[in-house]
Amino acid sequence: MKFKVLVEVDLKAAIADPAGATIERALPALGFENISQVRVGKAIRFSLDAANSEEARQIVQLVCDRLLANPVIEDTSIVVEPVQASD
Amino acid sequence: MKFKVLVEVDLKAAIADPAGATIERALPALGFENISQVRVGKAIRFSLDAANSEEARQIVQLVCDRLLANPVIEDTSIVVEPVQASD
Amino acid sequence: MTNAEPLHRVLGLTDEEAAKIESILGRRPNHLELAMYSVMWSEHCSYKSSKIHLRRLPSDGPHVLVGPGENAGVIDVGDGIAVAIRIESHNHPSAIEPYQGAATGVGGILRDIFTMGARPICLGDSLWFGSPDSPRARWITDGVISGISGYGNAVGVPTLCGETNFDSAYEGNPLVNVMCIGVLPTERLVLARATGTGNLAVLLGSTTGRDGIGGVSVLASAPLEDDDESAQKRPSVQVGDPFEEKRLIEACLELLDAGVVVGIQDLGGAGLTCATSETASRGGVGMDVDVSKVHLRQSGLEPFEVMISESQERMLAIITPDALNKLAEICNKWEVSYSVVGRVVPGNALRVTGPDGEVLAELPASSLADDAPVYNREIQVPAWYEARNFELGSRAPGVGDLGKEWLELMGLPGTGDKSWVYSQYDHQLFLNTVVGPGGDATVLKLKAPGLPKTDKGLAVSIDGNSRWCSLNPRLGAKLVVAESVLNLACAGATPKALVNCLNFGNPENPEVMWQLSETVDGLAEICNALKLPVVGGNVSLYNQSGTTDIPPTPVVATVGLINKLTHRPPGIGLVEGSTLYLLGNYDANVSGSRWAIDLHDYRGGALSEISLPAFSALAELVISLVRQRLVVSIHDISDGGMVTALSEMAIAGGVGFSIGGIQDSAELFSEGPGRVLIGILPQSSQSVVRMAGDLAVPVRELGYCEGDRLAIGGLMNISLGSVAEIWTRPS
Amino acid sequence: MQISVGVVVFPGSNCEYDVCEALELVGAIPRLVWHNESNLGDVRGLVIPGGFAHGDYLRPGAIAKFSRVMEAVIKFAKDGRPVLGICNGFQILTEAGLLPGALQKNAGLRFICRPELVSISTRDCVITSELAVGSMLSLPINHFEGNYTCDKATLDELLQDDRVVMRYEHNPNGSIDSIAAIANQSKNVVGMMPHPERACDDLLGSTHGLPIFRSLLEAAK
Ligand SMILES: Nc1ncnc2c1ncn2[C@@H]1O[C@H](COP(=O)(O)OP(=O)(O)O)[C@@H](O)[C@H]1O
Ligand SMILES: [Mg+2]
Repeated sequence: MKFKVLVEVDLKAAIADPAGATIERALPALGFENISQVRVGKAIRFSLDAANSEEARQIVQLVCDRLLANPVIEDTSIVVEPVQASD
Repeated sequence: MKFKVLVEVDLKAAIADPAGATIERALPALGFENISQVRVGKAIRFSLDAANSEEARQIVQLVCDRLLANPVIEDTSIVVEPVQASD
Repeated sequence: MTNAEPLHRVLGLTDEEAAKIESILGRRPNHLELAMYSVMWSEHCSYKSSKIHLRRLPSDGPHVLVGPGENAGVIDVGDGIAVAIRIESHNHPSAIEPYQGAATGVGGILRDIFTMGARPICLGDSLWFGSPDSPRARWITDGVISGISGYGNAVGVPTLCGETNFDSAYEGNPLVNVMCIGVLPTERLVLARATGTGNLAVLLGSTTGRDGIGGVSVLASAPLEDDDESAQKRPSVQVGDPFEEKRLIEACLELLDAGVVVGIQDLGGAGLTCATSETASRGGVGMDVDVSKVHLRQSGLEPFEVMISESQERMLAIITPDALNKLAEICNKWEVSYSVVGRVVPGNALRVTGPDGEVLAELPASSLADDAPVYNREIQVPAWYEARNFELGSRAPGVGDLGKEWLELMGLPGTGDKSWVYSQYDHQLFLNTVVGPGGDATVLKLKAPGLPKTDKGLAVSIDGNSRWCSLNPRLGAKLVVAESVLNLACAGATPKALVNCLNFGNPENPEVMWQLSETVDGLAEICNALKLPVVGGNVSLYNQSGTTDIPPTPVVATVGLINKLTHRPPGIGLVEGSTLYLLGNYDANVSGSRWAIDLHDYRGGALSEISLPAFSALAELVISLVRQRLVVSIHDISDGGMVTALSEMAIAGGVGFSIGGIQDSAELFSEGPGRVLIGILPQSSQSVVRMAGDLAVPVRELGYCEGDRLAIGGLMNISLGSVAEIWTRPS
Repeated sequence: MQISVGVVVFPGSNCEYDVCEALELVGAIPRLVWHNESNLGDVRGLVIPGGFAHGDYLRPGAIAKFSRVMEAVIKFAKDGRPVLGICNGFQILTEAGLLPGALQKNAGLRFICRPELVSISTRDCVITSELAVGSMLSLPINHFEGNYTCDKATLDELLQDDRVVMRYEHNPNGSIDSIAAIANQSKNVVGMMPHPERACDDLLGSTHGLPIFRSLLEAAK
């Protein structure tokens, strides 16, 4: 079975995010006053072949732990969706 | 009203994604054979104050166009959610 | 796009050009063939508007190994070492996607260098942005600088020199010129030629995708337009991959060292069409190219897309069939993909075939590469120039409160400290950087893995000045070269070669063609006088915002040789206890100066003429003084005049001065050519004065370097701290 | 006796020849070790040089840590042999778990290349035995991701065990406690963001990096 995967990698809440802070600083000059708590993470998308949803999730979790995120500073969230035959 | 916003910024499909391609090349050596079409984008999250959902979406679209993405090479997708009082 | 528009016009070809193609082929071209002509005959690739002018530039010299026309110029510097140099613009891509536009500019210039067999050791950049007050210009500025930083640092080539300019004239159309220098053992020199019937054409590097289709014909050879329709037509800018390029550099140099390659050429503008037709045409052979063999990023590309795609980080190597195994081994080691896409055949035809061997296009290779039309476009001298005012003294503004104007000038973004730019660039990699950015010329050791050992060193400088060139393109160009050469001299280096990038507006405007023609004549005049060969260049036209052409902006990069680089050159910093002298003539002409234009909006007057014999004598004197270690500090006077030079010297040395001997305030702001400030210790003064006398160079004692104030007779007395503070303040 | 010191090269490394040059200056025999070698041969010390291994894509060091050579490097480190990671090498050592913490983007979100003053915080590690505690060196930095980050417990442990090796005088990148270099528990593995190899030649302006390589060579003996 084919799956579409989205892994979002974000800095842990306790870690300062210079990229988010930079965007936040730039916003008022562009006329946006009401935006706060900007955080910049990564959105990693890929296709995966696996026997079933369960296996797919396990594989993705493993890829996250081993490669996609650094657990010292980052958290991940995972979305795994089967690809419809018609896709 | 308060809104939680997620903007995903991805390189357009026709554009090369060196980070995605490099990760994809590295995966087999880590024992992951069944992963393909890796693309790395940005996931930008922030809070926003706006009168209503409609206005919120408009503001976010403007922020995307003016600051977060360059339509010459990037596509954006937007999720805007009202924050429940209990949040 | 309207349906009625014929295809050739959509592709950017004129009706006459389409007719010429038909007569070359003796039939109507098909879509693929037309697409191939359209990219190769674009302004960017064919130089059709500038060719007849560029021929006037001197390009010969006993040490010139490769002149203009190849991917890079190459000179012999002795000891078995050759130096390759090249400059190129990436203006329009940087206007619409600053980071990637600049990054891919760096990628492209590097390929031009290592395709010659040279290892790139030095990058440089000449940047022209709109005013820092404009948000759009800021966005471009930040993007371009981080793009150069992001690509250059990651690919592992230091960025060692450059210039950063701000002027609202570049608001919508910034200039991003990048320069690269490479070094090679002389015997490794290779040319981009295909020879040997039966040899293979191998495409190395990145996959080919749909990005940058027609970049040279639509993006680089037409004005940028801001309406929505053209935004849709705009081809996407490419994304650069410095990691791919790094592996490509190592793989290609190893292929060359292994003697595997007969000829090699990078894929830049016009992609595979350019690389195949140019290598075949130069080698006087034909080539069969099978588009179905090209390794693709996505499926379903049309043959014309494959042939003109400008996907980055690709090279075309011509090898003998028995070398394929060795090539595979080296490519595998560096994880570089490759595919055999073509073969060298007898004749002169470039033939493109599909998966079943069907012929998709067949045309004379040389007609793509060499038969593009050459235009002698109309030239018109502007009326204001005919009426220009040589007697400016009466009209130029007077200097008011000197201290106040001094500080104002030093606070302009163009004058200010540029370390915020170059500290974002790796400028120490390879342990060659004796003098990095921040002084006059960059000075580096001539050293790289595999290069014969030598004591020699290189000096490099990049310079442009649109204020001078607007006032008088011919004289402005001469002054720009003079400044560049004087920068080298301040490092004790003899100039050896020059490359230029001619950034101009719309060539269909006769006054722009006048600027271009005058510029070329100015460059030719001074290069002939200095026996300085122009070994390469690049022309970027259609630089305009709306209908306004940018000011004429020729940019030159010069490279000089230091025969024995065993000591650090003196540098610009003042030394406590030394005496300041001025070398060169009195000149109080403020026309075209930063002070006149940026502070007083006075754009009239005429530049001071430069006497080439006197200039040569000055340069010779400066080189001798530095080589004989008679000066402890040295700085030429150019952009921003003596005010800027003196301030930079004081700040760099952390020492003030107390001087006299200045004839009037205007002399301080003048950017008149051929003046150099030197600091000398008492024991050297006699020799210096004598040597200056021998070469008939005027020399004037100004005063002492001491304390923490900048004091000029009764004219001014300000604190060094206040100047340093305003100069380093971020703009 | 001539000591050979390995310099590990990943695709995308770029300071390997510079480090070799510095090692030669102090009398070591440098040997380049390719990322997919599994045998370190007779090397007595290791340097993981700076650069952009695997383009720094995803995160610096994220992909490099899986190279075949890293198993050998980890074993070499566990055996107590001296290992120095410089810049990208430091990032790789943290990703590989040989050093704690992580290197995040600079607080100013800009690449920084310039000399910085650093003070030596300990002599008890393989790169500072020839230096005095409190001595100041001017060493070039050259990084985008040099902002050392770790949790409170890790920092306490580093301080407790005297494992902070160098601190910046003027914190350029937001590093916690101005940390520029740290050591592992056994003090044989050190990661540092500054580039000592860039400060080994008077002609280039400084020789402050030499004692670091001398100390490393001493430890390799
Ligand atoms: N964009 C840049 N990239 C690299 N170095 C730069 C850049 N801009 C300025 N510099 C450096 O700053 C110094 C001052 O620049 P500039 O005033 O143009 O020098 P000069 O007038 O002597 O040619 C030079 O050493 C130059 O190399
Ligand atoms: Mg100068």
